[in-house]
Amino acid sequence: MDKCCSRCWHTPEYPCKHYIRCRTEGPLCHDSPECRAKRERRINEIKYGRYGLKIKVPIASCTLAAGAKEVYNAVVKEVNSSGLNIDVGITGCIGLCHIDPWLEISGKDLPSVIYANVKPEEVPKIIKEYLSKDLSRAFAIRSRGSTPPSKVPLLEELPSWSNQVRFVSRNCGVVNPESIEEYVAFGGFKGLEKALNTTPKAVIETVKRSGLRGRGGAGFPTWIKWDIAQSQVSDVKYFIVNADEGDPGAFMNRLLAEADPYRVVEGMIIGAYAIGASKGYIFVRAEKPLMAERLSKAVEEARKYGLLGRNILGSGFNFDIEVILSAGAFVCGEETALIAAIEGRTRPRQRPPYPATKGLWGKPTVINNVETVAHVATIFQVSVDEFVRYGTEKSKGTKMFCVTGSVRRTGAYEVPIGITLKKLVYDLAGGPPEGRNVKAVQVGGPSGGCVPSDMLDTPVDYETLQSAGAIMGSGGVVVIDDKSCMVDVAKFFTSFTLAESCGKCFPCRIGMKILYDILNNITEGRGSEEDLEVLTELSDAIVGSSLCALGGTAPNPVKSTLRYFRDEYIAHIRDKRCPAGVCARLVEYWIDPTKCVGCGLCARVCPANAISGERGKPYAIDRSRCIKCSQCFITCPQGAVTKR
Amino acid sequence: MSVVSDVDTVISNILNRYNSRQYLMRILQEVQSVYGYLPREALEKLSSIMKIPLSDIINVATFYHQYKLEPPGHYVFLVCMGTACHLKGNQDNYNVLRDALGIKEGTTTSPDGLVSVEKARCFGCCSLAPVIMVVSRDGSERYLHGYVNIQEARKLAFKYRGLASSKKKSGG
Amino acid sequence: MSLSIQSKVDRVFGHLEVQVDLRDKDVKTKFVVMDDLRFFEHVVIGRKFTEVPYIVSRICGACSIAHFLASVNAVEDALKVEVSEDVMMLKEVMNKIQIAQNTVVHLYFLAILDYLNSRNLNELALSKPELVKSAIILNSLCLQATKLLAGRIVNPNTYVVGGFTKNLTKEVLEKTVKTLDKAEKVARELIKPIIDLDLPRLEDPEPHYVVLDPPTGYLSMSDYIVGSDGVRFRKSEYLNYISEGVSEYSTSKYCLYNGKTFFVGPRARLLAFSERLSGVSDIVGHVREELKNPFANLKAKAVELLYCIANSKEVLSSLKGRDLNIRTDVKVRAGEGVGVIEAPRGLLIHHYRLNDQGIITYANVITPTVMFSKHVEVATKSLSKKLLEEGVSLTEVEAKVGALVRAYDPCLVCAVHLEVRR
Amino acid sequence: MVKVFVNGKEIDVDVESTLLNAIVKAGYEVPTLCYLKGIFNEATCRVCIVEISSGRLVPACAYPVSEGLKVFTDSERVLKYRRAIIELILASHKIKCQSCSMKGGYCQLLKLSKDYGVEGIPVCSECKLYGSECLLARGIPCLGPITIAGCNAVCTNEYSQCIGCRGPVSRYDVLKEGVELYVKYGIDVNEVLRLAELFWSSLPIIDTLRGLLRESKSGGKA
Repeated sequence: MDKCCSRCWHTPEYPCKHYIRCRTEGPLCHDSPECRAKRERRINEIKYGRYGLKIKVPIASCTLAAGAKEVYNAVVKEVNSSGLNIDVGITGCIGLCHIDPWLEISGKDLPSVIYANVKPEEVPKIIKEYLSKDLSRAFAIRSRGSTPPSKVPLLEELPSWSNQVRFVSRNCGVVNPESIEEYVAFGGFKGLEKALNTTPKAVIETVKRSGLRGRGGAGFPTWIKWDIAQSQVSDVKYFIVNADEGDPGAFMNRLLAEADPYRVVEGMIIGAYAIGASKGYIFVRAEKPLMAERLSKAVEEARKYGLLGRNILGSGFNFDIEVILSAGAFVCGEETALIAAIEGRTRPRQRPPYPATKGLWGKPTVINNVETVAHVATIFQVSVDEFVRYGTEKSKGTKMFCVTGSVRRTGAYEVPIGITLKKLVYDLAGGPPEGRNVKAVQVGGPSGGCVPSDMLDTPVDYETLQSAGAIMGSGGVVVIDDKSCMVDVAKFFTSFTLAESCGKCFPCRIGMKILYDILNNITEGRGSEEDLEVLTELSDAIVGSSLCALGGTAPNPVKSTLRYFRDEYIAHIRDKRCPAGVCARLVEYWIDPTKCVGCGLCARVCPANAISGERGKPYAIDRSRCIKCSQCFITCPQGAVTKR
Repeated sequence: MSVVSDVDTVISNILNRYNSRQYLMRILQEVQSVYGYLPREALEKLSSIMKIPLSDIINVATFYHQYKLEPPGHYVFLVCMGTACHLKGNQDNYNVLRDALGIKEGTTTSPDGLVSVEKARCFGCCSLAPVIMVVSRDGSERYLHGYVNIQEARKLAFKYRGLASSKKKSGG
Repeated sequence: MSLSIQSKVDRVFGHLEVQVDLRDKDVKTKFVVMDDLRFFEHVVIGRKFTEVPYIVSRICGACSIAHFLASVNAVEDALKVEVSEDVMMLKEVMNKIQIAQNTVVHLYFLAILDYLNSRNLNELALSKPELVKSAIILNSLCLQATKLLAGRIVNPNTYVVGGFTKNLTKEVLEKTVKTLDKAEKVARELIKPIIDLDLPRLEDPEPHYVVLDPPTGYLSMSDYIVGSDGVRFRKSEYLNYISEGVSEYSTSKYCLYNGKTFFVGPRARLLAFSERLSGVSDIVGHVREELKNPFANLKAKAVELLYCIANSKEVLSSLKGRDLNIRTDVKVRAGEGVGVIEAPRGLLIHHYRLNDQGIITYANVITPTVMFSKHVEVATKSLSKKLLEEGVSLTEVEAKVGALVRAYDPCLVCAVHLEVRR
Repeated sequence: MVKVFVNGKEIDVDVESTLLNAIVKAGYEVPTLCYLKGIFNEATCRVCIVEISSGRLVPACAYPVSEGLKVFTDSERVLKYRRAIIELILASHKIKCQSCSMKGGYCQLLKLSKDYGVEGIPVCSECKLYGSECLLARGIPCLGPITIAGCNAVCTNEYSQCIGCRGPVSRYDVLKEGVELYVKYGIDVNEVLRLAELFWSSLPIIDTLRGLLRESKSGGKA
């Protein structure tokens, strides 16, 4: 973000109050057309590239896994070789994971077009065709004011997009996550400037008006946390952002932090200003290197431009951020455990005292999750009214949901709170694949619950989900189809929390183990009707008496499945049968003669000599002798052994 | 390389950068990035220098999933055990990998010490479920494989074992 | 000078006071048991025959096996159960091992202190550590052997009416033999100090005794009882010869054999069958002439200690070769039965009557201590007389009297459980 | 000073103090295991949970008092969950624990387990540990199913019936199961009762057992 001319006197040491606005709305301290022109040119360059042509390839964990790196290299190679005047930039994940890897070509006077599932080899063709205005391969066009009508659908008209409200994720897949300049060009840090020009109280007041609730899970009103922390008298306070996303099936925080890290930083600074914190920590999984990398880079950049450090933007407010690599433990989602981790210890502690009064090193501490602070930043950038337009009476605004599992269009979608699950699963995510039916929707990860398919009309907000036996959690929505066994699902989640239980308090440590053992027995056909009663009672006991939120919510999957899918449990127990054919001990294995090549591996590994046949001809399993160890299933190189 | 010989230098290098209880997690991460795991000697060294009881260090080292106390293989399969991956059958993949690499019950590394297979937490790539990530011991290489089925899992197992053995020959 | 001794005798099983009254010329002595009554004979009435052994074995922690076996014998007698030869032998072995263990406790932890002038075991342990140590070792070895055969060191649980429940395999027996082998080595050394003891001289005023009379062997089971006067009678007739009485000053009863006071126990057994003691005859030679002396009970015990261990070792080694027939099935029927056994302290009699459901309707138990209680009085009397004539101090007399009583090794808790029938 | 209500009893306590202090001051009792005054109040054992106004269950040893807080030390929920917790803690112990004589037999946990009637591990479980065959199957009346474990099944391992010398289990459901077992194996319940009276005739629980056995008898007939 270079200076327009020598008259710009901003330095991190002596910052200019209007530094940010100055970048977008031309120089403010002095009036000079050439400076203004210079600024506008720069912004246009950022938006449409230096030559009015720009190709953006998303670089994020998910797209990389889908091969975006190769695509990127291919694009660069093509541009260099063909000597075309095109800017090649990177961007973040747009949230439509089913089109990964994608790329977007946009021009000042050409439509900006998205190509889906791009293979490196077809990159040259794509570029050629685009330049020759042939959009046959295109996936969608971003409408920009007046777009010439064509048979390629508008992105905004796709069901997976039209039902979204891109509020906090507005920049995802748009800006270059590594350049602070682009972020500013797209309206970044405006919110910070606004906030710094008011009092902390006013900031909290604004957040209160927005009615923003924690997006981390419990949905605790953010402003209350801030208010308590703000009212504490202490020499030093801390502001922590929890980017340690351990919740299986939810990745919106990773997505946000990778695609728009500066928004997180901005939100943090605002929050810190509100509570008067002088030090901030971003706690991010070491297992998610890219996320950590982007966040650290964002912090460095911000520091370089005086947005972090002493006397930020001349407001006299000092704040700095440190990125901490978490070694990974699900329990760190629990505030006190996270604090313990930062202090280099382990395990949560009893609350109260709450972190807002006695947190990191006994000082007042606010812990928010990535999406929450991003929301804060956006609220201040745009406006409270825009935010409160969406959502329900109790919970305002939008929320990102990661819809995964058995759906056509997995992805992270930002929708207004209060939208029904049906809309989320069918309209946005496109429902289950051909021939499958939704059996249940698991909301809220390991501490959430399963909502049966006939209750998909429940609106997604904190209260109703709770009454339905699930929780919003961080917003992971896993669609379970009829090919999955609910008992197995419950067992899976129990095993997860069992493994993640910190082992500090008895109910969680031993209770979960016993829960798991019982479930395991049931899935192996050794269950009894009484077990169901034990499950219920034990779950209640664990919920009622555990030390931290992990134990307090861990039995939810069991409880909800018991509540809605008791019949499946009964099937496992009474007639020793797994309706979905998942539980290894309760299914029948058989060899598909069409697939079997008669290699005889299965017969060799079978410990019960239940498999017979002669080389070259299809083998067969003798049911009476099969002990269901699933060895053959694992061994068969052809996948001819199938469960039934 | 012999662990004991240069453990002092390694530790002192790390401690020059951060030397306080609050950075214990980071310090351990650094140690692990050097050795690929946390050698006992290193931990003892740490505790004596930083004046932290060894038990505390072990506590942290065993509490968080990232830390390993045994040397892993040259390549480590991280089999995602997230919900989506589980539902799409990563458990089977996990079994296949172990089976193909002949990993014994209760251990995570193949007998030849080339490759290890571990369950991992969600990578946040649920869209590609089931996902298997492969990282080299020093963490320099990371490969992410999506939409894995048991046949592919088998192939992957052999592929990376081959790579690992070639690495080993070249004294990696 | 004070004219009476009221000596609380310590180092015995229970609470005993011996009163020696010297007011007029002839000395009166009283054997006063002060434990409370324990109506065991009432407790068992109405119980099933299978449970009686469990109950009565809890009469005494020291000799529970003796009581157990006696009652088992009684019940088997009542039900006309013919247990096999093996079982008989194993029972005898159990009994012998228990006698050995009791003897160790009595000799080395209680009685011997009187002669090595130490007031309690700690002092002895300081003066003669190796003695105490090996005594403890021997004790524990015997207990191990007991545990192997009887299942527990007290209140055996491997035997029910009709035979053993535990499958006494070759391994078990071999183990036991090994243990006993160790024990024998220790015992041989250990009994020397007892044998060489220089006991106070005392002529037994009433040298009558009653012992079990096995056709062969020593300490074996038998249906016949014999007295020192040569009268031999079936156990079932014991009431015709042995009469029970109650003294107003004591909570225990006393017994008379044909109206004479008598004694039972090791000394009696040795007097009767010393020639049957195979293997230890050399030692017997030492003690035989002394046996007239009530104090010599100690030496008799010492002899038995060694014999029991050695003998049971032999028996077991002879048994361990073949496969044992250890169960006889039991048919419930009405009947009456008497079980007699040579317990550590002497003759022990259990007597039950069963109805056709196998419920106990009558029970009578006579323990050794009861039998020799009068004899203790007589002996102490003559002892104190003798001592007074020699003109020793009262404290001395008291000490000697105590030693004498201890030589009998009375078990008062056994003695008082008896219900008083007038 | 703040005002708190312990089971409705009003009491003033220091601001810094915990619920436990308040409860003790009010003259009530709450069992504690892991709490060690001034040294350890991490609230890990959860035995000291009490119910507060909001209906939440909180550990008394670590929860700070606040003005007007209402505490219930033995509401139905509290007792139920406390019992469950004690069961859980015992579940993680060896069966031996039931006969443990550490701390001179003054084991807080065992005392609690007695008070809250969770002494539920019968000798049977030990038989299973030793893999000795079940005497009931032989038709021998054995008190194993309803006798407290901890004796290493010394009798049953020698194939002689358990005569319950360690006393009966205090848990109703376990007793019930035991009786069902007898019925299943066709053991004469009179025999069992007779055997039980051998050692337990003075214990109140014998009446419960009598009732159960009588039921089973009538049920057996029907």
